[in-house]
Amino acid sequence: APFGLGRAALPEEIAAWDVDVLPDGRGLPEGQGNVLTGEAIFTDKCAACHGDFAEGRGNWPALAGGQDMLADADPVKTVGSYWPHLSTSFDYIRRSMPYGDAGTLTADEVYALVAYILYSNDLVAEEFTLSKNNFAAVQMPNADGFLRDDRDTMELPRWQVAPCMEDCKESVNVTMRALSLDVTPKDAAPATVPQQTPVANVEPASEP
Amino acid sequence: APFGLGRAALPEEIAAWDVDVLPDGRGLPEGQGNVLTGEAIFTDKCAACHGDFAEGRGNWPALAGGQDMLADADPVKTVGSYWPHLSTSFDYIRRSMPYGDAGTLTADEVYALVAYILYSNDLVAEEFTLSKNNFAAVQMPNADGFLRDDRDTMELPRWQVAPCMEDCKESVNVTMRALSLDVTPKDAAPATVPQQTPVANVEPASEP
Amino acid sequence: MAARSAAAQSPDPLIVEPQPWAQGLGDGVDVTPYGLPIRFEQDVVRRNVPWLTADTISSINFTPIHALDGTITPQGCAFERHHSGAIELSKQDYRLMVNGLVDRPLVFTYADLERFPRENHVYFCECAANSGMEWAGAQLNGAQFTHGMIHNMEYTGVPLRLLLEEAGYDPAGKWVYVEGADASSNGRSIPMDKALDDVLVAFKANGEALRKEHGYPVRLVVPGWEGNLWVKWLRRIEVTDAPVESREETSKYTDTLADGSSRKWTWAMDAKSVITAPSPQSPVPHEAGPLVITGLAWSGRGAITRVDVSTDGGASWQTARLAQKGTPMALSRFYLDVQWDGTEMLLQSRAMDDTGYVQPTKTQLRAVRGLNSVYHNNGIQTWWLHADGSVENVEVS
Amino acid sequence: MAARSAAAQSPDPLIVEPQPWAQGLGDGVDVTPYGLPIRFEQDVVRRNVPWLTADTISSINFTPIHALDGTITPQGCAFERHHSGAIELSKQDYRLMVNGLVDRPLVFTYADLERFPRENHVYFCECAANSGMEWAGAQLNGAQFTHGMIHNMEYTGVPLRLLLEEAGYDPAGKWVYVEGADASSNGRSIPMDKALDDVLVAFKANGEALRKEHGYPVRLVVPGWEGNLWVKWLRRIEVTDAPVESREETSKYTDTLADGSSRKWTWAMDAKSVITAPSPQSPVPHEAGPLVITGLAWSGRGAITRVDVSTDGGASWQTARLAQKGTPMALSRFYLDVQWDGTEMLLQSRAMDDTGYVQPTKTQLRAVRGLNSVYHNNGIQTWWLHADGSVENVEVS
Ligand code: HEC
Ligand code: HEC
Ligand SMILES: [Ca+2]
Ligand SMILES: [Ca+2]
Ligand SMILES: [Ca+2]
Ligand SMILES: [Ca+2]
Ligand SMILES: [Ca+2]
Ligand SMILES: [Ca+2]
Ligand SMILES: [Co+2]
Ligand SMILES: [Co+2]
Repeated sequence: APFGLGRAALPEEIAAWDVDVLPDGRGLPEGQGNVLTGEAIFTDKCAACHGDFAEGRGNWPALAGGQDMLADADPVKTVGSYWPHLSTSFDYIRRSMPYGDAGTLTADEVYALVAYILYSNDLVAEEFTLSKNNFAAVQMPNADGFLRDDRDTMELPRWQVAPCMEDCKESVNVTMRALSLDVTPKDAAPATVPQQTPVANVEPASEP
Repeated sequence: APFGLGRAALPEEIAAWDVDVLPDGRGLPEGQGNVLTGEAIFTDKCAACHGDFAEGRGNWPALAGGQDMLADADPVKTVGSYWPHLSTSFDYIRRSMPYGDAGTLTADEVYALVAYILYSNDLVAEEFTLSKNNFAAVQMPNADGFLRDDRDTMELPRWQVAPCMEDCKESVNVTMRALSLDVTPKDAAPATVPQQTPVANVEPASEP
Repeated sequence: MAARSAAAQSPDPLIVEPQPWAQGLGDGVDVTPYGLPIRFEQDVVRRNVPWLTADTISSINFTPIHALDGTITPQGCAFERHHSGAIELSKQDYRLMVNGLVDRPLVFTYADLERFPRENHVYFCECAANSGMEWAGAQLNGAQFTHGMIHNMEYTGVPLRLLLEEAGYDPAGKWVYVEGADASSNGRSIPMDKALDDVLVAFKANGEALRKEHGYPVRLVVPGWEGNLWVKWLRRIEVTDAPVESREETSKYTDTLADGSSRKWTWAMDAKSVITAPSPQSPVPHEAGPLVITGLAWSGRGAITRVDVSTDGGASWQTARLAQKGTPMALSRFYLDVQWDGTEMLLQSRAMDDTGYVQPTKTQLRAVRGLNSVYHNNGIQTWWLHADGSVENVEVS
Repeated sequence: MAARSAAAQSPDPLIVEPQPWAQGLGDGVDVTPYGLPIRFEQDVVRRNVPWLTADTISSINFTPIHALDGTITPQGCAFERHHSGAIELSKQDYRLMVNGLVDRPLVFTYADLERFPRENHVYFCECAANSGMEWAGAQLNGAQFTHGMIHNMEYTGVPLRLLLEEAGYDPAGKWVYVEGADASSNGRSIPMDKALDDVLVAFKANGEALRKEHGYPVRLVVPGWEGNLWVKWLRRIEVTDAPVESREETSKYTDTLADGSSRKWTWAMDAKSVITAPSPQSPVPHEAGPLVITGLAWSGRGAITRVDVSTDGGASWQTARLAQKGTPMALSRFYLDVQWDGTEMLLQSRAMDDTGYVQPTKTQLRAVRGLNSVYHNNGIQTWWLHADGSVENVEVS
């Protein structure tokens, strides 16, 4: 090693922090949990934000629903409808939830919660028990829904062209106006704005 | 004019702000004032900081004294000993003094104050009256003391040379240490400093 | 050209009357050991959009780009995005682990990091969701809100490559997984090529320590790539043979196309620009005559080479002046000095980078990506400047 | 090379124990609309030296350069120098007059200025008195105090040339007199050549409005020339046929030589450098092994081309690494990555600019200028690094 800086990481230290779970199941701890246990924990620790059936509440994320509508307008993206790998739920819930009290769930509790979220998404039966052993067997509906970034082939050839400078359009019409939507925080709105007629209906988009 | 921005400045506006006085006396207002009047005003409005005889008080600037010592160590630089042009005193006092109440002196008061400062510097007699008319006649001791920046000829040829990289010195000795002076603000001093013997005596230099 | 304003009828009291600031004394040099903007600039602050997220803790705010000029973003008003809030982590409590496919798993203290060779670079950091609300059409009336999820700072840090070499990374490790010390951990997988190329483990921004909200004491800087990868409060770097497919790179920061399939690993930020003034929060305060049109341009693939400006909604274009030659993955400031005739204009800007990429229109983007995108909206923005100087966010045909 | 620190005997609780920042939630995005440094950095602030001046109002403070890195100075900790305090002047109350030898004496409002074409440049601003206390020998124990009367920002402003052209300046006007709106007015005479060359009438620094203490809303930027010329709260520009010989250019900011004669019009700041770490306020916190030596270099005559570092008090030199290619009249950051053997060192740096100027030693400077100078001390600085990591300001033979 060129600099000789730092110190060797101890096995216990690596174990404490290296908790990521990969799509093939590497990183899963020993343990198991079933849907009904998961439901109880969920009701207790999760439902306040995510809804009793993981359907979401207000602006808090929905974890269930939305299946088979990814090609529709404004799809609902949830663990069931969108997430390609079950590993992601285990990894994320174990390290980051419940929000405000992260890292407090045991491995068995996380298995149970993931089982319950699968159940809420109609992906397993009420009797289902999730464990390290059967984790890989769970089929995620949108597992094949992702492709690698293809902007280089799909977009760059279109945009890497000489820009038009004159007579680029026949006519120009205003088709949409933010003012008609009126969702800009008021304290930041400009002092004077003209009174004009709304042009089109627009809607708030989803979170960043 | 290429942009057509701004508006014409009115004569009254120019008169209000264009108050600078040049070495040849351009910019001096009508007026006059004598040493004794100046002394009274000075005692009232200036002496608290600059001393009764303009000799300075504590760290506040001295306006008198120091003549014929510019080549000595630590010369005292005052209106009398250092300033090449009398115009500078009139200009500066009128616009900037008294400190905290600038711009309140009449032209006659400024003439009188400048007369008193000249008197404090033994440059005029007690009976002297300064006016726009005799302003140019006052001789400033250090009028010829300034030369135009000559670093280009005096210094650049010395420093624009190939730098030494090896064996540049026979020996290196520490000749002076800031720690022995101990004038660094305490709250900013490093946590631990070594205990060692002072090497040389040094002194605070003048203000920035 | 506009006629110069008429001379004042009577002398301006601000000139001919004595003013307190020209008579009295101002603040001494002990008044503000660390200063803040003057009170008159109190509107030049980060703002958030309450309806956007369930709470302010997993949320975003926006740089007041409509009121800034030049290219450097002061840390104090540079946008923030947290997934579980801005945490307080001292240098003493800071640890960085490098593990996985390495010869020597290591733990570094903050002081250790300061002993590695450092680099300095100015880079922009743009949230992939910048302009995301505008996918649905013109929504938010202000450049701060439509384009303010971006900042541009001079970073000082250690090349990630040096830390990977220090641990002895295995060439079989094709990925580097990075995560933060906060509850979200915000883990992301970065291909080894990028990790070895220009990624920095940074501890200073604009000369001083990172602010708490930007990851004090240590964050990752991933030049040109989406801000979510710039992990704050960086605590662990793992060399892996596969991406982790974490929540931040599957559930979020993926891009759903019209057919329902989604792009993943859309890391690079496409070339983009926006006119910052005039803009809805920066209306034109004067009549016809000289008007400075200015804005920002950037590209995650390289340096900005040119920016064009249209005043007629894209029918015709003029090439703007770049304040400085573009540098890779950093903001460029552009100016177009025009004589405004006092009638309405539809203002647009169009960035070009050194790969020859030309910023597309929103229509062009939607034609390729459909209407369900959240991220990577780099379409051309239109501002409608009215004769009274007010400006609104619109879309045009 | 130093051996890597031994593995911890027992697992570090900061790693194996749950930590509050990894469990709970941090600050939301509405907590600091305009942020300040985290409380752990409370020592990284401007400081003044009370004994230096009669009061803090006509005084100076110092940039904490010992704790900064990179080149940009945040406005919040950039040194201040006032002659009658930092005044509060709003944009509404701001007026700028151009008069004297011009066809059309004009008055501009702040809004008028924003209608002229703007430029952006990064420049250093150094007080002519920087390092002035060190003429008498090693005095102040810290780079902040010896070299901290400097800052480096990205300015946005209008070329002074455009305002002079707007008023129609008379070619017979060989000088431009500039003054501020504060009680000191701080008037200075600038030769017309410089005024037409690169001087800016600036309103932004590092992207945002100038701070109150740096001349809000408008200051002059005079690249490479002493800070006293960078008039704050700029209120008037007069074209004249002769210099005014104001108090600031006669009583002050002149340089008395050994024979009692004094140089005037010493505008350019000579090439200079200083090691910012290690330095007295930034001691070395570790044992022998890898050590980063870093500092700043600058020249008022052009760009920095090279910086050399000596560890033996100037007997031998190694060329340091510049973080970026030098640009004219802006700070350059240099690094020298060394293996420290744990014994004492006498650290020096030596700047070179693109005119071929090589920073002189203090001895060389004193040989030319004598001992009575106050300003323009650009001599090579020596730091004595002790085996225990502490550092002190010394002079060497
Ligand atoms: C106090 C509110 C709250 C509670 C309680 C809570 N969550 Fe969450 N949850 C959130 C928020 C907010 C997010 C989004 C965080 C972000 O933006 O990064 C989230 C995200 C998630 C996600 C990812 C959603 C997505 O679409 O990416 C999952 C899965 C999840 N929570 C599961 C749980 C489980 C299981 C529990 C209980 C053990 C729980 N949450 C308790 C607020 C909560
Ligand atoms: C409250 C203190 C105070 C009072 C009262 C005061 N001054 Fe001053 N004077 C100062 C300070 C402080 C300076 C230096 C200001 C600076 O640093 O720019 C100064 C500078 C000067 C100078 C320039 C000194 C030099 O060497 O450059 C002159 C001349 C002067 N004052 C004259 C006067 C006169 C005349 C009056 C009364 C009408 C007056 N002062 C009242 C504090 C004062
Ligand atoms: Ca792992
Ligand atoms: Ca939509
Ligand atoms: Ca004049
Ligand atoms: Ca002396
Ligand atoms: Ca108007
Ligand atoms: Ca030590
Ligand atoms: Co993306
Ligand atoms: Co000078």
